Amino acid sequence: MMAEEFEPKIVAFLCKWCSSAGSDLAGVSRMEYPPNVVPITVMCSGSVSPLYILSAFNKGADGVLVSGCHPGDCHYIKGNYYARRRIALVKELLEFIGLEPERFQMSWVSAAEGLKYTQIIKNFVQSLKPLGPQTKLRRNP
Amino acid sequence: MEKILNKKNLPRWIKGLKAFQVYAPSRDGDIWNYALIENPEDITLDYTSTVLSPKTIVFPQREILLKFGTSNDGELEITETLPQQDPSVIFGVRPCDAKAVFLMDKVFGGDFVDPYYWNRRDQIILVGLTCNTPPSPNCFCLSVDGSPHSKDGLDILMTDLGDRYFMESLTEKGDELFNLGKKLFEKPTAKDIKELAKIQADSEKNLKRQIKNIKKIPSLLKDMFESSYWDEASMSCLRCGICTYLCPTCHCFDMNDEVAVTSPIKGQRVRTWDTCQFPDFTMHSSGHNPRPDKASRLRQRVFHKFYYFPERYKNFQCIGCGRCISKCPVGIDIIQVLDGVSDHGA
Amino acid sequence: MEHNTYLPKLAEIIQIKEEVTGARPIKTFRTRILNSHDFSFRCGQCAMLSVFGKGESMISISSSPLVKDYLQFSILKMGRVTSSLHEMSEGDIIGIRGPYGNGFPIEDWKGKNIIFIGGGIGLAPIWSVLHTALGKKQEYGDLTLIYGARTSQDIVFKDELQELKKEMTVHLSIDVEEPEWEEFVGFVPQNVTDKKPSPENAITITCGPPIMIKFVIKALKDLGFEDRQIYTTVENKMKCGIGKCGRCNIGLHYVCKDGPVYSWAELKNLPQEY
Amino acid sequence: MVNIEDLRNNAKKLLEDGKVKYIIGFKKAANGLRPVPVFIDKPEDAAKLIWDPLCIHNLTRFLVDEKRRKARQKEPDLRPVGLVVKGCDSRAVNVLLQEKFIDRADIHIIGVSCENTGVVDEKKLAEKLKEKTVEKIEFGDNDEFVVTTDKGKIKVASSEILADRCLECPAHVAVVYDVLIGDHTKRKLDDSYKSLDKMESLTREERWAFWKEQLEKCIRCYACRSACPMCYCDECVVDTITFAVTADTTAEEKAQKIKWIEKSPVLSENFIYHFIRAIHLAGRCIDCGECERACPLDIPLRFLNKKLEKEAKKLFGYDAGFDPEAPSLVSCFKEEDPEDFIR
Repeated sequence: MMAEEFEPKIVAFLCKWCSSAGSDLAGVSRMEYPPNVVPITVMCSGSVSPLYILSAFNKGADGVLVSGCHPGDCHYIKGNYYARRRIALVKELLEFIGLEPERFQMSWVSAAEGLKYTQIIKNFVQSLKPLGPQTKLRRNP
Repeated sequence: MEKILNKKNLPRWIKGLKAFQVYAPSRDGDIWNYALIENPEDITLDYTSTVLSPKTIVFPQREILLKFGTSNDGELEITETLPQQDPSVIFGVRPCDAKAVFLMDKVFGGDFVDPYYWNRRDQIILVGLTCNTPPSPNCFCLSVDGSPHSKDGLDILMTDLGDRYFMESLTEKGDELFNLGKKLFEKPTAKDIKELAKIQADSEKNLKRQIKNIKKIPSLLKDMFESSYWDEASMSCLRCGICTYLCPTCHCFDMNDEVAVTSPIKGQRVRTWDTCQFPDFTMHSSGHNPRPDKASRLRQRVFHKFYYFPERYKNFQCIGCGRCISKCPVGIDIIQVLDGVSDHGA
Repeated sequence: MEHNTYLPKLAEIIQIKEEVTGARPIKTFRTRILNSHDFSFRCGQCAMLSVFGKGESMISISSSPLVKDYLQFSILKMGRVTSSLHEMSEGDIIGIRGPYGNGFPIEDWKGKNIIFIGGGIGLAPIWSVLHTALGKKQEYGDLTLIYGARTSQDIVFKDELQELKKEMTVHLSIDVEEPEWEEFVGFVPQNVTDKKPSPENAITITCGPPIMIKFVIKALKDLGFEDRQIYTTVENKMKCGIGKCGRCNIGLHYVCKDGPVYSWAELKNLPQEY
Repeated sequence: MVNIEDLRNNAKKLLEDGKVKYIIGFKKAANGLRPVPVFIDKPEDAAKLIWDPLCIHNLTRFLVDEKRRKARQKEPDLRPVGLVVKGCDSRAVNVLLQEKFIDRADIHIIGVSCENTGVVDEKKLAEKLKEKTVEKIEFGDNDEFVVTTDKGKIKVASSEILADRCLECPAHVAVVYDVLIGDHTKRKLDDSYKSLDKMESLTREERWAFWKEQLEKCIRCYACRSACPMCYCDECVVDTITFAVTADTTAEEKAQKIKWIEKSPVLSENFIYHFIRAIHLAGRCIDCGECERACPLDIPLRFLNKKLEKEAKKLFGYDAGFDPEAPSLVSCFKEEDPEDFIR
């Protein structure tokens, strides 16, 4: 019996105006992409607090993605710029304490980039599979 | 029963205690703490005082009281999770820390016996080591009815006579440990006994600190509840939990439900240490807090140990180990607070 | 093995009655402990209710010990546990452990008149001791209830109170004037002063918000009641219920074990830590 | 050299003129070597003030207590509070000003110069003078400390016993003050993140093993949070119940308060607490080292904040606590902020 292949669980914080719309476009256009993602729509990538990211890892997420509008497209003008700084700091500190950097990604996906969204998710799942389940930050019971 | 054990036979005696889990002070960087000893050779008994007392073994910071979930027929089901403590021996227990366990036995005994505590406590044997020299600059055990060679709570008291230990067994559990190493022990000679008495008497002389008039403290405290003294004494307090979490006699705890990640009705009820120094300790869900500020909380810490506990159990709930003094980040010193109470009352 | 007091007994909620709706909702729960564990208690004692996954909350038992087939709790929606209780429906399972606390020393009050004074949800602990006295009416003097709430909608046990009027004197009050309200209007302490209960061979029991208790005690003393005739209950945050977790103390006393019922003669010497 | 009489006279005058409510400074401890914080409101008590290389505490922390106390009083005394600050402490004051937590008029800052040394690390001192007992320690000249022990006076090169943070300190003299005691000097600073080198040289799994072992020791006494002047939130991520309960807080709000972490001191929960505290200090921590010194279990917490301080400088050219008018690190951005990590 083929060993059951590890399927990573990804929590994706998608900004409502762009990335979430992009993922809807991928769905409406019947594009194929792995079903590993648990999408959480947020009003803006700038509203994603490091606590949400940590809480996702604590609850057992194998990978976390934060996706927002391209710089300049933000519905709230500056939300994604704030997010860029904050996520960079979170990424550095996660790496500093020893979490595999592949587990935490950020991306710009506009409402028209349904294809790019599926690309990002495919690559993300591929890069997570060899790492196996995330056990470092996970709550044990 | 009194015996002599040559120091080089200590590891062999401990090897004979295969049926027990052996804990002893072990060094981690600059600090000592009790840890499980795999290899009896590693045991060392020349250490200063540990940051955390044997309380971490007798009354661990976290334990699961019960698990809840749905049984296979979908009904809510709870299972009691009493601790399964293997028989254990803790070596190198300072007499004051053993007195702390002796006091905690009173709290968790009494009319409501705490099965979680006693399931563990009944399996644990405490082997003490006399403090020939005070392990901390802030020791004051003599001020609170303790001493560097007190026996309360101990099963065996070891005293270092230089190349050998004078071993006094105080309970059947102590005798049982002796029998497990019969041939290693010798009978104490009159010289040994004289030397023991001298060392134990001398050990009381080099304590540097004491509380001025401890006997009057409970009655002085009784009338100082409303005093502004507590505001001045707690002015620099940072409201952290060091003094209570490190205190060997502090037994306050919290009980919370932890829910499994997979389902909200599966999880466990967990008991953890708690401290009267944090606001949520006494805050009502209406927001009213009977002890709203750090002054009332310092007062509670002092009242509980030096007025309420003695009134209820005839012992001070302080063993004079000095941990709260040594580790307070802003140097709040329980001895000075109490001396201040004496001066204030005078 | 000793009885593990931390382990709750499972109980089924057999009936939920909505007493008060609105911002400060109160519901009365009748529960039956599964597989017939015996849960004998004295009036005025409390029980720790468990909502598994949320936590526990200490609630006074509002049914009388004479009632054997259910345990009744009247619960004001206040925080995490009480809110989840309010979202429960009949047939749900909760945990009950206890009984805890000293309860009312009703045996010592034989032959005395008893005056029950309650405010808002304070009627819940009174309900238990009141019905115990009512059940053995011949052993006590006259029973009087003086009870008030903010508005007529906030009155607890509305229909039972009308029934009660047939068996004992009941004086109700609301804080603010309302159209069809004929009884007393004003705070409960004012109602006590107005009704002038006689301290002659009498015991008073007062439960309700601390501010109300304070003024009722004052009113009673003005009427000539002595401290040992005035009983009240005290609220503090509780977790273990057996005087070990260290948080509910007022001075030397652990409210959960040595209280919550105190006579004013005792309570006035205790520090203001509740 | 700092003349202690200047500090005392200045303090005495301030109190006599009634210009400040009270002064927060250091006084000799009745027991033990390390001085303790003191709150002086009577001019004659100004003589208690001392200044020596063991004045380690960051007294800015007590401005948080002062603000809370004032908020509770009906008619508070609105005069400023006198505050004795070192270079690092003054940067902490700047961050509190930057975040509008306090007004400049609330404080009267008495800067005391560390000249070109700083404060002593008690563990290094104990290590260096193993057999001797230290009775007194004073600033010496040409980069030395004068240590009086039971076996006589000895001079120790400052770099041997200085606290790590002082070896990497960019501000030996207060950067904001009303009066400065001592003179403007600067200690040669070649690499302000040297203490991170060892940690950053480890492989990722070695770093994880290190932090796993360290954070498993944490007993959640929150001394690191209590000692930190930047940790002034009324409600913290770790609090499981609502603290800021007012008359009109509804039962739903209290019931729906999210329990982000459990109260249990286990690795996964300890981890979120320390990680979130570090992230909340990004661009705000001024490396006063109090969190690490207060920790009863010697967990090297300073590294977490030092790493983010280094990244804030490297990625965004940001320094904490120098300009009270500048926006905070995470509430501003630049066009050219790096985004190579973004897909």
